Amino acid sequence: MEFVLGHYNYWVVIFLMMVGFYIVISRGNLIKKIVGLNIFQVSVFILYISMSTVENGTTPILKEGFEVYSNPLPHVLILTAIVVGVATTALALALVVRIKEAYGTIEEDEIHQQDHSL
Amino acid sequence: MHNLILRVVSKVLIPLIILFGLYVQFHGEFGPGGGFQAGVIFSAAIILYALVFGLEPAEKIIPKSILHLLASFGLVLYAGVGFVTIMLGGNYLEYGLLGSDQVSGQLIGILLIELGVGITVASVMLIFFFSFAGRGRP
Amino acid sequence: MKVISFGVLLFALWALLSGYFSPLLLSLGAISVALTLYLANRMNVIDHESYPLHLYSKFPLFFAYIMREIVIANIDVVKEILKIGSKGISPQVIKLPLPQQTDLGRAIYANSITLTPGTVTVELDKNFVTVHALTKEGADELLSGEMSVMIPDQLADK
Amino acid sequence: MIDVLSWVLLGVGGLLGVIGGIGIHRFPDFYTRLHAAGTTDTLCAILILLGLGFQAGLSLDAFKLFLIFVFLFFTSPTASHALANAAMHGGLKPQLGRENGSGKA
Amino acid sequence: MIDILINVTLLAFLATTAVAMARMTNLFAIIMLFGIFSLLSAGLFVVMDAADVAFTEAAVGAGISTVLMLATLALTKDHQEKRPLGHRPWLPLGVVTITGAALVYGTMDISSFGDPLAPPQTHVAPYYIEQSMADTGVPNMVTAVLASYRGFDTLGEVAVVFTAGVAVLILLGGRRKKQRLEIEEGGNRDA
Amino acid sequence: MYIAVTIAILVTMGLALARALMGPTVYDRIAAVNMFGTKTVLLIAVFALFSGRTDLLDIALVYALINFIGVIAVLRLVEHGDFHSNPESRAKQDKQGSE
Repeated sequence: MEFVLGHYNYWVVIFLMMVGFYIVISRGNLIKKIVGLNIFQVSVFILYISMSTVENGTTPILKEGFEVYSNPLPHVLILTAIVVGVATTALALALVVRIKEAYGTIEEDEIHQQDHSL
Repeated sequence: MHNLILRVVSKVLIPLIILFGLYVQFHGEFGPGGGFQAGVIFSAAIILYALVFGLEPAEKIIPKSILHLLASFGLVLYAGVGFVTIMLGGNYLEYGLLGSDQVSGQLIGILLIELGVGITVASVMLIFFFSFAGRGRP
Repeated sequence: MKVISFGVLLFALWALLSGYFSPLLLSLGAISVALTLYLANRMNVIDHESYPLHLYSKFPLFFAYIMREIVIANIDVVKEILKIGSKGISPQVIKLPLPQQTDLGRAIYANSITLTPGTVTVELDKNFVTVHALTKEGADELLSGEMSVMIPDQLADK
Repeated sequence: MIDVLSWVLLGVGGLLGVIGGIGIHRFPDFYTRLHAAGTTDTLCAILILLGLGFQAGLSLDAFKLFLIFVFLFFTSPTASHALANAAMHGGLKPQLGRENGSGKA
Repeated sequence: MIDILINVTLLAFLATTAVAMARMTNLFAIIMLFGIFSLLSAGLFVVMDAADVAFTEAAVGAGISTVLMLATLALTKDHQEKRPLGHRPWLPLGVVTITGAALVYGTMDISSFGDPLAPPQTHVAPYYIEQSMADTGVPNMVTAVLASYRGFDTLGEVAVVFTAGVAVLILLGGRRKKQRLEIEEGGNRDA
Repeated sequence: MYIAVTIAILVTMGLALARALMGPTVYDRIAAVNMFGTKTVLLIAVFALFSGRTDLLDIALVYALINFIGVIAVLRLVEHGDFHSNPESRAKQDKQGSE
């Protein structure tokens, strides 16, 4: 029981990761692939933050009356990763827009078909 | 979104959002917040304006050339703080030299680089929005 | 004048949000307020519509009234939701005249209608407001025009 | 005394939220659901924030709660209205009861 | 007690939303659910004491990310995902299951959630927690680490954001060429 | 008591999430998302006061704000199909502009 309570968090994170992974490898629609990548990304964030949590700890901002703080380092890494993540997502979406303009579709297999027929 | 209620409510909200964004920017040292968050909130205010009043008026508030300039200015500000500390005889980004003592120098340094981060993030987010929304305009 | 009073308001907001009163943060606050005012001016969002300071005397009364209405109407909606084996609600769409003179008055009226449970403003134009009501009683109450009288509405004396 | 009052407010607010949640499942069409979602929401938020405000006492935290309240007070009906408006323009017809007072102006 | 409760419920919501997103084909609904997904994870970060992260995720995930995805949808005008004809769900499902099983096996060695003696908690973190106030005079340790101890790292991240902005400008900034597009689209129908 | 309120909010969130997943119309989903967001704001506010970390209230504020902007963006797309057309344009077609 204690083992489950101590680890359920990681298992849900792995489940989420795998859902994202599944969307990326099994679906052909490029927008959906990006959504899948984002799910994967968010689940990695949750994994990092789970590791930073300390029992009975609080937010790492000094305040009177609190002594145990959670680990600030993963917070910093993830904080910047989120903003970088949105920047890369925007780049990927821009590429999708250009692909649509060039191929007229955002379905992966249709794009492949066109490439072969050329 | 031509509708009147939305216009009146947005008029009330937008200045509050901008002020709140700036509050988050400058209180990153004391509470949750900082340049990354503030930049995003600030750009959200302008995105709301664009959604309610139209894209063209929103693009007039911050002209494109200035927006592009600001995006690089933030990064230059950040990197520049590092060079200033080198000029003062220390290492790159050694904030302690900026003030009279270690702690006050750190405060100035952190304030400046957070400002750089905020400016870059806000302008890049707006560049994203304007590029996507403006694409396909006749 | 309008801009100055608005600026004072924003600065008060900053001080209350911040809770730190060191000279550094207060001067940063002043800079922030100035920047906000500049941008708001560029956006053209400061006018008597968005910050109706000239109506301040009417707001407390209106606020009390709307709160009471919200509570009363909520009880109705809760009853409607919980009615077991209900004979079915009878939603209505009604059109109401808009006596308000200003856009602000119209917007407040429309929002008050939405805020009171059981009625949602669907459409708002110059002279009429279209409302979707959950029950016939709610619709009838609006038709009586009781709420319309309470709306603070006054042309700004420029 | 204040403590009891604040707990009562919180309790009623929470209950109201749940009832609103049930409402969005029991009502037959979009417009009626909007009543359940948009409007019980408002009072629920008001009560809970007021209850928390009593807990916080007269402080800067209470001011922040008040600010959240103002925000919701402005945005919640606006969002509801914008939704109803968009749905009406999108061609979604409301289900009407037996006696429809449409056109009565 | 209360945090575990919120934690478990939010994780369950997250899992439900993720599965629903995988099963849906209406891209519009998927993007809206992605907004919920982001907001939920922000709520989770609040409960796990990561205030700054929650702040960023709430502002970025539901705001900018969703708006950008919606804008892409508006530009590509494909609101429905097409399932490929020769769709074999079993191969990817198998890959995912095996990878997931391997990862779950890996968690056996992770120290349990919230353990104050776990390796991440005993390395540099105590130094940051104890010394950041004396070193930098900043009560928010996250800002102290972000801006001061790891200033180089953050400089790099800002450069990445800036580069992404430049890249998007290059890709989407110019006016699109109408004629060429129509020829391309005409060509598609023949293909 | 905090626990009771938290449970009530979580239940409501679950109900709203179910509505968002089921649809049936796009508008139902948007309304559910909006409600879900409001409830999360309340959840964070309750948690902030409960744990004594009142700095978390800032997050609730941002949350309320972003939720609103998200809903408006979705509605804008549903109504116009893009983000660049003039918001007045539809008003003129329907002859209900409000000068």
